[in-house]
Amino acid sequence: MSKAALDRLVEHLRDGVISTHAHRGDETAVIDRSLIRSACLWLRDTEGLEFNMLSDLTAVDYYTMGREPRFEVVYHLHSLTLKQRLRVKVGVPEEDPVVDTVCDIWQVANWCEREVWDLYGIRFKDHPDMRRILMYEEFDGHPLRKDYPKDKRQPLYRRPQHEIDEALAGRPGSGHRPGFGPRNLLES
Amino acid sequence: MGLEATTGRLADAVAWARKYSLFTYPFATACCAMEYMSLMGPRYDVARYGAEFPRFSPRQADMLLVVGTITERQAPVLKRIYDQICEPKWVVSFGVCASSGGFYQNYTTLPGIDHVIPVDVYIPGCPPRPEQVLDALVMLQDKIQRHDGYSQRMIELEKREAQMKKKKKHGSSTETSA
Amino acid sequence: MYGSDRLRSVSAPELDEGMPTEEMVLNVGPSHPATHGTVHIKLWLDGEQVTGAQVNVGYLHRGFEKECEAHTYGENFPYTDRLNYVSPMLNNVGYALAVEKLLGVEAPERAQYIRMIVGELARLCDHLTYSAAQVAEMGAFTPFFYAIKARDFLWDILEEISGARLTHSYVRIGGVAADMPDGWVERTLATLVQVETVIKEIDTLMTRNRIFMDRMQNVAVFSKEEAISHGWTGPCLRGSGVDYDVRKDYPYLFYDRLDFEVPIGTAGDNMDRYLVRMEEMRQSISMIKQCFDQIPEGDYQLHDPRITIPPKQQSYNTIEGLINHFKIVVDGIEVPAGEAYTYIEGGNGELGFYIVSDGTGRPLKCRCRPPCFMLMTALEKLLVGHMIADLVPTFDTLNMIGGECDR
Amino acid sequence: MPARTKVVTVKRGLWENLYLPEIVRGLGVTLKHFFINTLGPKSKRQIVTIDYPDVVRELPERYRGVHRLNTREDGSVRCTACMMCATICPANCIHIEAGERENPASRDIEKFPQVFEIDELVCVVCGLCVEACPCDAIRMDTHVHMPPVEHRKDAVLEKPELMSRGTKSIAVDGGAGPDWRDKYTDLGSLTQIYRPDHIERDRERPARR
Repeated sequence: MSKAALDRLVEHLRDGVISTHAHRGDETAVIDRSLIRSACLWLRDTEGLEFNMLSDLTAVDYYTMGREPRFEVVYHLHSLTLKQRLRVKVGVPEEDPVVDTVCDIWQVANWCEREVWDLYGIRFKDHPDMRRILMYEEFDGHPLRKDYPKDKRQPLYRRPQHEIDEALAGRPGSGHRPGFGPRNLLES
Repeated sequence: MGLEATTGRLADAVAWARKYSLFTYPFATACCAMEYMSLMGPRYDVARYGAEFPRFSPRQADMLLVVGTITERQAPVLKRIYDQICEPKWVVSFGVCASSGGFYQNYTTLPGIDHVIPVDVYIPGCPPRPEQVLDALVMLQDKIQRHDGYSQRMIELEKREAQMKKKKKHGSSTETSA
Repeated sequence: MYGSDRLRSVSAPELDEGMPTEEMVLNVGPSHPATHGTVHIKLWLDGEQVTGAQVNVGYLHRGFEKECEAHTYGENFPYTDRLNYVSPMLNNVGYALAVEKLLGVEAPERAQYIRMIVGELARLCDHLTYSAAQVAEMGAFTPFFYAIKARDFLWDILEEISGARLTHSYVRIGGVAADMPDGWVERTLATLVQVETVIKEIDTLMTRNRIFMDRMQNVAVFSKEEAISHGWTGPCLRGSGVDYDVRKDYPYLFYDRLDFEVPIGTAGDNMDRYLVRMEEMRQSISMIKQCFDQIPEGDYQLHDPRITIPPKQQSYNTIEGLINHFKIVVDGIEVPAGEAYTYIEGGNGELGFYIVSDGTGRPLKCRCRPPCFMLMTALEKLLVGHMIADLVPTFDTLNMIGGECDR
Repeated sequence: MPARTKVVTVKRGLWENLYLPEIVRGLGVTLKHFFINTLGPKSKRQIVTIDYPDVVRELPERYRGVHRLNTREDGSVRCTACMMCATICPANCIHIEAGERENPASRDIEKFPQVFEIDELVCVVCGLCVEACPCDAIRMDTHVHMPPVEHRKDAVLEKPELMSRGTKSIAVDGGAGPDWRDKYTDLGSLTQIYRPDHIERDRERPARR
């Protein structure tokens, strides 16, 4: 991570930077949501910063901590030429979960943003292909949100319940179909 | 009596042939596929059991080996592949994730493939050692020789049902004629 | 002159212009022999030429992050094992380093060396599996057997130290689970000799074979700039000619004490990605040997009652030890609130773990930066313009691991 | 300082374009294996195939196999139903129902598991339960792997079966007694490494006297 890059970002955005910290040596800037696109472009193209790689893009849900805004979208930037890193975060409120896309700045953001939409329900404005990526289209809800129960299942296909019951009970000789077995054969 | 003995023998012979020439369809999805590679490899050499070559077309296979985690998204795919395999067919659930979901007890993982298709042999282990898989193969071979297995039982049942219907029809027709 | 060219030269001119061609859509997967794991590739074809591709991943999404949030830091090791299941040790190491960074502690020197050794062994396994799959799917089955044989030897070694063939769960926060067993070093060195022979054999069989070269060279060329924009790391990025290696650029553990070279390619085609991996295996072997030379005596685990379970003798016999033991098992390791991102060189590239802690024993967020997810973003681009048969080698060189890509 | 990077590349020349020489070279490798393994001297043969189930490979010391429950000297189960293993298990495959002993002796343990079940079809063999056990009751060093089953319920191992797989324990019954501080003077120093074999030695010592 890089202290100098953080200082330059603060200098450049001034009021746009909401807070900064360097916990465990990771320089982080929380910036205003509306500025993310221009800031990313600037960070990529300015000499001396040259963050040409987006290492990672993800989101965090602070629902359980009761923080406002609820979500944070986290960008891990990396400069391959200057060997420096920077973490940029934007807060996203629950009522209006929209952030500007950066997928034309770094190509990789395309899928990463789709993943964040899929798992957290944060939309990215002007994204060319905002589909689910990890879950299926029929899935209802966003599973990594803290208020989505971990074991709430939404099956796409299931056998009839009685067949599952018998398979799980594993009655030897009974087979999986109801009424199967020597006695039934004799009766019929 | 003589005919029955002959057909019984024949059925046994067919079963014997089947059990030593299992054609596998490996539905390999996750970690267990690594152990499956090992099973195919020179050390454990599944070829010794006649289940040598994986068939990647369900139409040519008679044993579905579900290797690895099946998610809710994959369940319909698995079901379709199972349906495409010709009768008789056997299903082996390879590893904990396929058998019961293992420690993925969450929104996306299927709690065992028996929620989707019937299973003949379960192999525990995460992933199972190739030895365990070979044990399971022997177990399945026994099962085949016994004419056991879900799909075989289904065939048998359908045959008998058809026979009964025939008999009934026949019986009723004779009654009316009498 | 075969195929379409030949047809053109002998046929009537109307064939040339007016052949009515219809775009065909071909679905590859989700269960297909040439896809490791399950991925769905939809191809739009003009004859044999790929005109468009759409890659759908996510068939193996197992909810890694959700599971991690529900378990304590110590319990999460088995889950990390199953991320990149070809090199589980590296995931273990990456996750342990991330938690240690948040805790602000460092494992003892010996533990770090052991981590390096098992990590490099895991990398060897990863690349051997890659080359096995690569050549087997291109029709050469013999090297597949050789590579799997070598990998089995390595698994024996890893099983001996960790207790499991594949899903080791060996690394712990603040060290490793157990010290190296007696005689393990000698057996490892003996195994490495065998592995080296196998690598040489695969090299002889494949690398300069004309069929192999025809299918690998100048296929799926990816430029430096595009690779960086797509977030590529690891052997694939190095194949495109960027010398970025986390072990060299941001040395973690004690990689700065080792002497090794970073292999890079020139063209950025399939062949380069294959060659880089082959060379990396040789470098890994030399690294393991250096580690054995340098490894110091000492402890294999931190002895901090807040981080590690106390030695068995204490929990069996003393009440203090027992209380520490219960505390760690029930509540987990209490990690101070904050966030940390660590990255190591995984089998496929920069394997990052971004952990946010709220001060309890369970992570608020445990994100894995999956290197092959980033690689897969480029697959659509790589396929377009090539023949349909090029799908298999191209997809293989990306070495997509379902568990890591979809988590 | 050696070079930082190494360029890997394969040049395509006449040799590669001729196609045959490389095929012959490749055949050389496979034929070498063939002849050494069939005609070569026994010491040089490298046949790695294991004739399982006729030949069973010896598993390493640390291999995690099927669980077992340790017993005390009197044959009762060592487990005290403290639920540590069930708590740490990421797969929740351990089910314990605690019961109370009827007449606990003065220094005896009061609780024991009435029901102790492990569903091996859910267990992911991570070994965390062994690490979490504070009284050396559960172990996985049986060197046996779980056999495959035909029905899901067959994979649930119950207490008698778990106890039948060996009884060796390394822990000292009821702790080291009231004078443990004198016995284990080095317990205070936290840097001491306690491997199982150390403890084994400690345990054997008083018996020999």
